[in-house]
Amino acid sequence: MNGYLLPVLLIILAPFIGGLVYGFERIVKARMQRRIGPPLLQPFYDFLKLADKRQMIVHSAHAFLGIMHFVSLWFALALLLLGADLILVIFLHLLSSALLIMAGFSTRSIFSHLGANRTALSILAYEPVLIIIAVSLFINTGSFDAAAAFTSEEPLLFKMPLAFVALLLVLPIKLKKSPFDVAEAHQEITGGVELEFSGLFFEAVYTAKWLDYIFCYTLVFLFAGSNILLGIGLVAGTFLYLNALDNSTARVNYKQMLRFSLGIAFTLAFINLLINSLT
Amino acid sequence: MGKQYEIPVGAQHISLLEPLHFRFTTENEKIVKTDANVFYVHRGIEQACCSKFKFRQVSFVVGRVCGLCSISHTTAYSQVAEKLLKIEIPRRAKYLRMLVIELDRIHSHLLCLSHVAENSGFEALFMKTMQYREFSMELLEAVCGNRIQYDFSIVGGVTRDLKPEVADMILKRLDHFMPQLEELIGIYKNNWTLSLKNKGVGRISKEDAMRLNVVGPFARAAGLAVDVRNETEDLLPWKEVGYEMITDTAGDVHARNMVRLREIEVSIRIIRNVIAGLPESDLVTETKAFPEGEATVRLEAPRGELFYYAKGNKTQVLERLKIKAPTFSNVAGMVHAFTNNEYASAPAIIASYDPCLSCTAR
Amino acid sequence: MKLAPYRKKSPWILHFNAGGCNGCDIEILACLGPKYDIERFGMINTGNPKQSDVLLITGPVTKRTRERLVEIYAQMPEPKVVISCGACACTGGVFRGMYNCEGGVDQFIPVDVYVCGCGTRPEQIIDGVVQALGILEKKTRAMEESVRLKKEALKEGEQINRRHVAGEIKPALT
Amino acid sequence: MNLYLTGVILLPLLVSALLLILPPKISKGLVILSSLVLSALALLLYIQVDEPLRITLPHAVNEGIVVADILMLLYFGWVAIRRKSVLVGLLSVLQLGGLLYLLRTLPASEAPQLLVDKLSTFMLLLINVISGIIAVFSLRYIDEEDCSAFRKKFFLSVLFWFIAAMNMVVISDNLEFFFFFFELTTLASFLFIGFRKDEVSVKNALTALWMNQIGGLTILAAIFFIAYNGYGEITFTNLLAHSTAEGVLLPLALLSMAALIKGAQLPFSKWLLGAMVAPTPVSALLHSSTMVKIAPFIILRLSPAIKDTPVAMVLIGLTGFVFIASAISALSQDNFKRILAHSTIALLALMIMMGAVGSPVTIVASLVLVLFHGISKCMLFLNAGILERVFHLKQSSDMDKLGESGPFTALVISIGFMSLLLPPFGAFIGKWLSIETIGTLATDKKLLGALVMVAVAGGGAVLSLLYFKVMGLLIARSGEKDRVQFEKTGPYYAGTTYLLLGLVMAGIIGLPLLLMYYFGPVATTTLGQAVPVFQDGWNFFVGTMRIPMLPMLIAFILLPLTLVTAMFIRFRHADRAKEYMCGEKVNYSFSSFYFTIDRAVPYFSAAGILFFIALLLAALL
Repeated sequence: MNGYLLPVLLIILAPFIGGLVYGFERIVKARMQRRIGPPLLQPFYDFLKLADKRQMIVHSAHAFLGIMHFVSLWFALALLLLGADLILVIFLHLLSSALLIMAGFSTRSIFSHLGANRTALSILAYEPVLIIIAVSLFINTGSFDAAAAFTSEEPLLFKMPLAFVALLLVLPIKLKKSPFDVAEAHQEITGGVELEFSGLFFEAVYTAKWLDYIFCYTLVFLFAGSNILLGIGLVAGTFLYLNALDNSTARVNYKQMLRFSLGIAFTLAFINLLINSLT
Repeated sequence: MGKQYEIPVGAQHISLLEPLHFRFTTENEKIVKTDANVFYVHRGIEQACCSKFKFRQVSFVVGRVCGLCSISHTTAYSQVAEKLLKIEIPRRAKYLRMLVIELDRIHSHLLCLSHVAENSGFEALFMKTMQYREFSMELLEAVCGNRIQYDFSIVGGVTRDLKPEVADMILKRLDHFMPQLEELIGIYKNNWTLSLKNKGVGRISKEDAMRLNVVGPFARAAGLAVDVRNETEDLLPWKEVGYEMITDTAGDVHARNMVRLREIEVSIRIIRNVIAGLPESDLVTETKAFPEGEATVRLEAPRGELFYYAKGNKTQVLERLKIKAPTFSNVAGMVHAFTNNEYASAPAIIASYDPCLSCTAR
Repeated sequence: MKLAPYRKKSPWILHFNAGGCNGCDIEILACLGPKYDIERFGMINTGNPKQSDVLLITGPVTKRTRERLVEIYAQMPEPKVVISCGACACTGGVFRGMYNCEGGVDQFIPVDVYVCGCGTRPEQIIDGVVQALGILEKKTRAMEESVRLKKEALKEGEQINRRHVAGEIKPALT
Repeated sequence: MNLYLTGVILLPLLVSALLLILPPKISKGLVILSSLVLSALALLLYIQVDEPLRITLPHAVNEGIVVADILMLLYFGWVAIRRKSVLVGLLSVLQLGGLLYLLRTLPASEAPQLLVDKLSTFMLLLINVISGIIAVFSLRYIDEEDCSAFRKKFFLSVLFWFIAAMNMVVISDNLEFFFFFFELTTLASFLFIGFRKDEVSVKNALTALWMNQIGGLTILAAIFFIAYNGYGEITFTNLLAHSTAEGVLLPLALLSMAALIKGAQLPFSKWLLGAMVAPTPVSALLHSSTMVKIAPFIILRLSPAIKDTPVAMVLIGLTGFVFIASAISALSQDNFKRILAHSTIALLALMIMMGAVGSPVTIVASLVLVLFHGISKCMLFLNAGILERVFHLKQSSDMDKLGESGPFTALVISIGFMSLLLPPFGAFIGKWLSIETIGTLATDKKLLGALVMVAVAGGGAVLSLLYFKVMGLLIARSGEKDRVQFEKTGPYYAGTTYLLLGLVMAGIIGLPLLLMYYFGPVATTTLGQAVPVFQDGWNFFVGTMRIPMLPMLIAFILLPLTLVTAMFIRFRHADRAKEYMCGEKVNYSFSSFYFTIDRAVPYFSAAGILFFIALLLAALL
């Protein structure tokens, strides 16, 4: 039972921790841009304010799908933290994205549609890479379970460094960071899928982003095996890398993103898979 | 229906500062057709200038045609009024006008560049450019007394003198700015992702630029050497203070960025020369005459050639005032250059035109 | 839990130019920059009326932007505040009386804070926004209430109608 | 002989004959009734048959089959002359020659001709239930068809006759029988595809004919080599018994080739795509339960023999390639039925691949895919028919108003697509098992496994993109249509749709039971070794694979129920706002992104041909 305490605690607190990560990230980003930036708890202020807004929706199905996106993402995250089968986790994450995409498509808003289109395309960009990484993990640990990676004696990072690089390359797509934030693309499509949400219903989509942070950093953490210190180091390094990248790049368009992700990240993951399976 | 998406941009859109409306017809997010609607901001300034305001007041009104290049408008109007009044203004006033016009050009270009960066999704560069731009705003405030809407030129001369300590401050701040400008040039030139977004995007060929009558940095980036500062010497002595034509050949967003950045260098040189060679004289030529006859004036605003036509009939109120703003000439070229680009680049392209719709619509 | 205090901690801004000269707009842009950094107050320029709390309007309202202005205002969920930035937005300024100008913003939508100046300075804008936040915090959801009341009235009317149809209420006049 | 089996074989034939003569009113009742009876018989047969049932038919049947065979081939020849198709003629002559040669040289077979084991009854259940539903659906569909009354009768008659032929295909053990019924399904599909009798239909029907004839020819060649190598009886049983013998690879490769052609794998995918010109129930029939499902059936039958052989390696490589190639092709399509057709080919590739790998888990995966793909595709195709008939929509890019005019159809199509992709649907389980076993393959087979992994991961992502894209086009509705008004499509259309939707949902809920009592035993008989499928607490094990049930149940709430709830839920306290259009109030047109791959198509076909050659080479070397 003791082994479950930490994951369960993490799962329950995931939105809170994710919010803190997001708040901290906004500060780091602001500092990198030589600004002071918002307070650390800013995401929670946003959260509480959004709860207070008048509820305005386009139509009920749209709003409902947004909420279910949050719920299913949380569920996928819970399974990941509990050490479930990685392929299942990836597909459950796909399910949550699917609900968001359907929400985007369910309205008659151009920008929402564009955002949903781009979200679907970004799935094409990162999903195969994640699956290949999961398979490499399987080859190294003998099991698809995330739990096997968490408990692996030797950090997986040393066994599959290229896969880690591939993961680092696709993480900006998932976390909607420049240069791959095409799905959100504030200046082009003003937020894409999340555009039509407001008030309480936007909150679901907004906090789902925080959960995505935890999801992604947990994926990074997998590479450290049972070595917690290394895991924390990896997560911190990834955090800095993501912010530095976000602050030093412009947004590319979705074709370039696909070319980059399928051309470089996917190839790296594949080479890693080959090396792992041949040796 | 079919394969085409129609994407509206504007009247209100985050990538736009002003109300204007583009309707992009896209296929796979590739723009195949553009409809532009730019006259949201029409207020009726020309008519008001010929009826409501006296001719000496008009220079303050036309400043409000556009907040970014208000000095160009007021100067151009002052010049056309001086032509109607048939007076020559003091040499020091001419120099001070050039000084403020060039300072204004720096701030306008930097704003445009930062806007391009923002619309390319490069937030950090936007912040950086905005940060470096603040120096020009502070200098303008020191010279004219306001950050925007300087009302510096009036009919007959300028309103304020340049104090020696302000001149020192300008030189010092310019020295301070030079390395920052180098840094900006480095980023705009070499950042890989930015070049993905900017190079070869929003392209207009030299022939098209000439055919569509494009002006300003937009034209100069396409290799078209048009600059009023190069052509007329009679009103402001540009050549004296070291003006130099900047052109590029690519005609894309990147070339426009580069032209703007290098024009800032030229502007800095001009400002230094102006301060070094500032002649001593009065600031204003007084006259009691009324405007009479017709006159035209051309002036290089940050966005290109600004054209003023005025007709007086020996009364306090002008009979006709016609303003043709640079963006007005550029609209056709703007719409043309969108074709066959990704919609994703459209905001950056819009920003790179540096459109000023309040000028266009007046 | 009282949520009202958090309104002022996270004001999200929507900027709309209703036909001004760009002067105030570039100052709003400057506010986003590092020197003035309004993100300190938790402000984000969302560009999306559905997620904004503060509407910053510049410029006199021209005949063509009028409808867009009202449309965007209507899409913002309450509680919301409107700040008119600059002399033209407040009163029409120098453009007042021009044939295509409608005058100040407050003729079409309720304005909470008037920021003066031509053009406004960033400090003034920040000052105005901070003042607006106070108003935002105090704002009741009066408008929402009224909407709810109207809906209830409608429902009541519907019920009466139904009873008419069912014959429970005899019409007064036959 | 078994009563149920007799019923399953003879009832459709009887109905087929009756339909030709009975008046339409009675025939409607007859179709519905016989569909129900057939499904029931198939179910009873499945329950009854535990041990493989070998049935020897009287000698006269053999003679009859031979005569029918020759008559059918002569008919093909006549078609060739009438339509002036050299290819069909040539192949008919070759087939006839081969058949006559074999008849002369082969000794009379004494072994039982029919084999009814769990795999056969599994297929029978699928065929009869799904085809029955399609038959009921086509009652109305064909009623609205613009053709003579006789043609309408003829259509239904051929449909039942087709079911009978399919039923025979899956229970034939004797390869001569198998050849005959294989070619009979070809004939039926030829009649179906050419049903509308216009130029395109005839052309595509001929394409389907000659391509499938090649399949028949390869079966004849396989028979020849079996006889030539002297294994004795020309039955599947006998072939499997000789699975380690020398030279057995060639007949195996030839039979697999027949499977690949029937399964429309590249470069023979053209016939299935051309089949789109037929009335939609035909497409549903060809794609879901019959015809193409012969492909996984053959491979599953042969899998104990071909696994771990070079043939299996080539098959795995080929299907991996076909999976990603057809996924990409599907993405470039706009016609709704063509999208479905390409995705069918992709999923068939996955089924064949799983059969070729031949480990316990993969056999289960293949079976799961066969069943759930059948149900989902049937639902999708029938709804494509509804789209065509009720809403007059064929191109997916025209469907942007469907969310408002036909929300129920849009919902069903969305669920149909989701059921091919996401947890907790059955097809996902199949896919999941596949990915994990390919992962195992990457450790055993090294390079091949890694390459196939990449193909499956990439193709899967492309397919999910495709499904999102198509779904995105159908579900949009404006804010004013908050209260959904479901459309009325009539009892035949709505009834079959509800039934299939029920089957899809039941597939999720009953998945543990299905795995335990359905797929497990079938896989065991197929493989000839015990496939451990057992339950342990909340987990469910298929071999080494663990399927946790709790996440599946929660995912059931998250996906299908959410989609349904989204239709009915109304937030009464929230106010409605218009969509953000930058403050403008004009309408704008919608669409989606599209892809063109015209340049790649020849390469795909060329690569397919290369793989076929490699298949032969692998068998020979």
